[in-house]
Amino acid sequence: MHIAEGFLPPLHAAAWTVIAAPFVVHGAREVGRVARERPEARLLLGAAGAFTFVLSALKLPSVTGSSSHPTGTGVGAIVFRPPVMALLGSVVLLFQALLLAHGGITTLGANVFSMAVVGPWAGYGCYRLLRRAPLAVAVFVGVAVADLATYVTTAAQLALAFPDPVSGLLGAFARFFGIFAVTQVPLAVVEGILGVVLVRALHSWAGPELEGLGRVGAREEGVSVDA
Amino acid sequence: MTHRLTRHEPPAVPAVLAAAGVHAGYPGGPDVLDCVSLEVARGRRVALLGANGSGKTTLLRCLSGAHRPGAGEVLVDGRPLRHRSGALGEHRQRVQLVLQDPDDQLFSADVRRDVSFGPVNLGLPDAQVRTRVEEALTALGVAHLADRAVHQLSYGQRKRVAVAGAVAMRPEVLLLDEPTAGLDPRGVGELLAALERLEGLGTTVVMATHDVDLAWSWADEVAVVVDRVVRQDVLVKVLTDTDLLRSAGLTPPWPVRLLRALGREVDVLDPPRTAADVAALLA
Amino acid sequence: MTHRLTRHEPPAVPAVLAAAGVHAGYPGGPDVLDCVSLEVARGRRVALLGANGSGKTTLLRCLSGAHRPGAGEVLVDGRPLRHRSGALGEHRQRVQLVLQDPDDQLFSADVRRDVSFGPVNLGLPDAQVRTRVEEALTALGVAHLADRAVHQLSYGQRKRVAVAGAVAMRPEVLLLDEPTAGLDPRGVGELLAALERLEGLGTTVVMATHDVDLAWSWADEVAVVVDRVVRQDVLVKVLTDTDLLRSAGLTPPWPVRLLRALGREVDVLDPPRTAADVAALLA
Amino acid sequence: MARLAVDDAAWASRWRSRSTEEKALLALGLLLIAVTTGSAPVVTAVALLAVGCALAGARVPWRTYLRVLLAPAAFVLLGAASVAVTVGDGSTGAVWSAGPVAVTDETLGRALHVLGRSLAATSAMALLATTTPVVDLVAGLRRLRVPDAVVDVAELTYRMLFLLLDTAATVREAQAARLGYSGGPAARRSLGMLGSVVLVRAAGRARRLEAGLAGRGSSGTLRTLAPARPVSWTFVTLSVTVLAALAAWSVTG
Repeated sequence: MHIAEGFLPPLHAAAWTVIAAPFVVHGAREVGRVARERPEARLLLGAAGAFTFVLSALKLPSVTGSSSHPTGTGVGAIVFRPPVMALLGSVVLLFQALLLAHGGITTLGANVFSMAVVGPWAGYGCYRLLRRAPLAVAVFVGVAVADLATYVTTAAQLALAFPDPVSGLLGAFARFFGIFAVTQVPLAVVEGILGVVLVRALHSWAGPELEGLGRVGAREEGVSVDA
Repeated sequence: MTHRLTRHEPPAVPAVLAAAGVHAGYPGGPDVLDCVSLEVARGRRVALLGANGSGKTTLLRCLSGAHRPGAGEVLVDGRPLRHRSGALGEHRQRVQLVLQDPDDQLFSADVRRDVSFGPVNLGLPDAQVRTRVEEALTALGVAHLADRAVHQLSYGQRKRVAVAGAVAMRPEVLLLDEPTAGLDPRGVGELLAALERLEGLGTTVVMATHDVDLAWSWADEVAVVVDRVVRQDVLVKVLTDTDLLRSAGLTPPWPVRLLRALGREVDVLDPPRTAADVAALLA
Repeated sequence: MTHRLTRHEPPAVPAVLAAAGVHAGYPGGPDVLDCVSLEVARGRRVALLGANGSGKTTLLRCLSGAHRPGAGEVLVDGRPLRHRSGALGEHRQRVQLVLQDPDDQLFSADVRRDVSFGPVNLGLPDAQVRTRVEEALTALGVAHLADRAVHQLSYGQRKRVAVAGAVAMRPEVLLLDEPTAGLDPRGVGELLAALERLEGLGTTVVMATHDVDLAWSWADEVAVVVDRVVRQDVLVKVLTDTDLLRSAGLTPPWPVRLLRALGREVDVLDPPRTAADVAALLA
Repeated sequence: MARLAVDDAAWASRWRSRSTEEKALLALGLLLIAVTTGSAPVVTAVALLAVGCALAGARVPWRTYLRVLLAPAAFVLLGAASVAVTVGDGSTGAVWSAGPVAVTDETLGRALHVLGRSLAATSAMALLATTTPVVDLVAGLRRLRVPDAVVDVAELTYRMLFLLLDTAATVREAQAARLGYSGGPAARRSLGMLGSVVLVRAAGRARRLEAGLAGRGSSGTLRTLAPARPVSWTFVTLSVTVLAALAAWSVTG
């Protein structure tokens, strides 16, 4: 769920940009480090960015009637790790704003924070915590949590920007959460299931193409895909 | 050459697959096809010729039900195709399209599982799925590859596995988009042999290609896509029409070019398809 | 047919590009090429024929410096190529390889910027980069596409832009891997015309293909990759050797098939390349 | 190959040959004023100016432009409606109420303000998006000293996303042909496989592109020569004047 261009008051838009910036800079450093060590990694990272864009452009079979798209950041965080996802997610969000008018330039900071920072970290955290659980469970929870965390963050951002005159922040949060929950909660479940099918299918490919894919964003060995 | 005007001379048996006055295009662009008609009679080999970007693929996508025409109809056994999910599902069991790039059609890591994709979606019981998979793999001559990983196969093998995936749906009509593109002569031979086996099982095959020599050696009828319309006739009538071919960005097949250069006509009923045929004619 | 034994009869001028006893393979697999020799004389059109997977691409990659042979040498003007970064960089200015799929070589969505990539890597000043880009785009007949996005171009156009990217390096030898695969006759014609312009500018062109008819109509010499070795000779010698071609999974070109069927020999010095040539011979 | 309407418009726009800097100055300037102003007439002026520049100046097809403006409509309308409504004791000054839900003058005004701001801001952003291809903006980022690796990744993402969109659309169609979307479970299975096919293909593309670029003398970074696009000082002067006038109006009016 992208916050539309101009929807946030200027101060909020600026504040979220400042808050998201360190994560993006960290991601950019990480990408720069990887690219210095292995120049060819930029091609793999470009492909990863394009993959994330395409994944988020897939139309899901109707969830509660409306057409909806996955966020793609949960799967991305599991495969490429959150720091890299912060940068790739920012690039993808910028392109989504420019090419599809999803989100915007002034709201880029807010959207980056919810979709490229909070979602990936929350999802990846759950995925790592469930390391000992069956892979399907870990992936499902990781992807679904990434989705829900993104959505809760967005609702909170909107509530902070538009507190209810009577019931205040909490009331506004409940309202924004409620209005979009109709589409977002089933979406999280569906995306979780998709994530499981996707990661399972990736395992079965195990072709030469996938060598190095999981290691793109990883400092240590043994990341998700080849785990 | 004249249009085949089906409305004036209706054949006794309706074509197994036909397009009637089909208009098709993509959002934001002009029409790619403009009142196109095409007929595929059961058991007749139809080659759909045209330059890249002429609309061959769009026409195949219309016929397969993947693309909904802006106007006009696609008919199966004379009955118009309805774009409702039930009717479309039924249509897809009867008409299968095989795309040019096999990698666009292979979704699973191993061959057997990939070929089973369609039958499983049909909701068939396991035993029947297995039968169909073996049958399709055998027909395409790739039964020995059943347990291999898709990425270990050569391009020609992947191509035949992709066709097997369509064949496992047991379609009446198989539409092939540029089936020989990128294949070496041996690969082409193996594919054509497999198609002949399928025809023996009752499948009607339509092939889109820009390889005029291939069409000459294989087809009964040719439909040329040119300037957004289709002109269809028996093989020789179309492939000796130099003007038509030129406007389609194609050249006549070599036997036609040679016989023309020698000032001889080409027999409509018994065209010389191979070098041996031509030699026999010239000797 | 006999091997062209260069060591016994050294030509007066060393070949602009040659492979001598090259062994090549990939980690974990058997050798793809086994003591392969090949010679490309300046200005001679060499067609490298072979089935899919025969090792054509690997040989081109060795010649271009992209793949380091396990044994044997690649020679430029008689001097062996050293796989050190400086020497390799110099080699790449002289020998450029164009891959089969243009999308494997075009990384920028902007045509002009993509073509500028090579010259920029050479460290040339901006003005010279601009000259080279315009020159390459013009030679390939795609100057009018310079401001279009790569993803808006047709396959044939992307193919020519990819060649332009290599041409902007001003190579002496241009290696093309399956340059006509997937192109319709018009696309093939445009590409061949562009290659002729390049030859006029002094570029030597080597083409890997499995299209025997194309090789027949285009090449001066043919090298066939078969069973991991290469057999090279003048066009007619190779393409009338039915046994050799069969073992390579290929068939002779149609004029050879026809003349053979008529019991006639093919003139080694003046082969009939077109339908008109064959007709003149038969008339 | 896959096409996106906004992208097509940007490549075909009459302002394509203008320098990225001058277009960014105008569009981002309008965007900044749209989000910061509290004045309804200024918001309207910004929206009209952006639309005018895009349609009359850059000759962007109006359908494409309209589609950009309407893309966020569902979010904006739902969001604004939610701002317009207050829950709790809404009896004081309610324009409309039903039980605990009420719309007051204050909330309605706030909603309309957000609505106008979003619309004006979107039209300003759309002016940039429909006149400047992403490659040019990415090249602009390089001039702004964004690290090379990041710019390279962004440029490759842009190039490859069209290839992968194409793959995704084709694979999806092939799956549909074999009844891969005939029911909920089949559809979810198909989509998961689609995702993995796209990822595998993306990785394969990257590997082959790496080989392709090595042959062209790639030294790591993907530097190219940007086409020379001189800044038009007339355009800049006009833009600055208009932006300054709007800013002044916004502060005083």
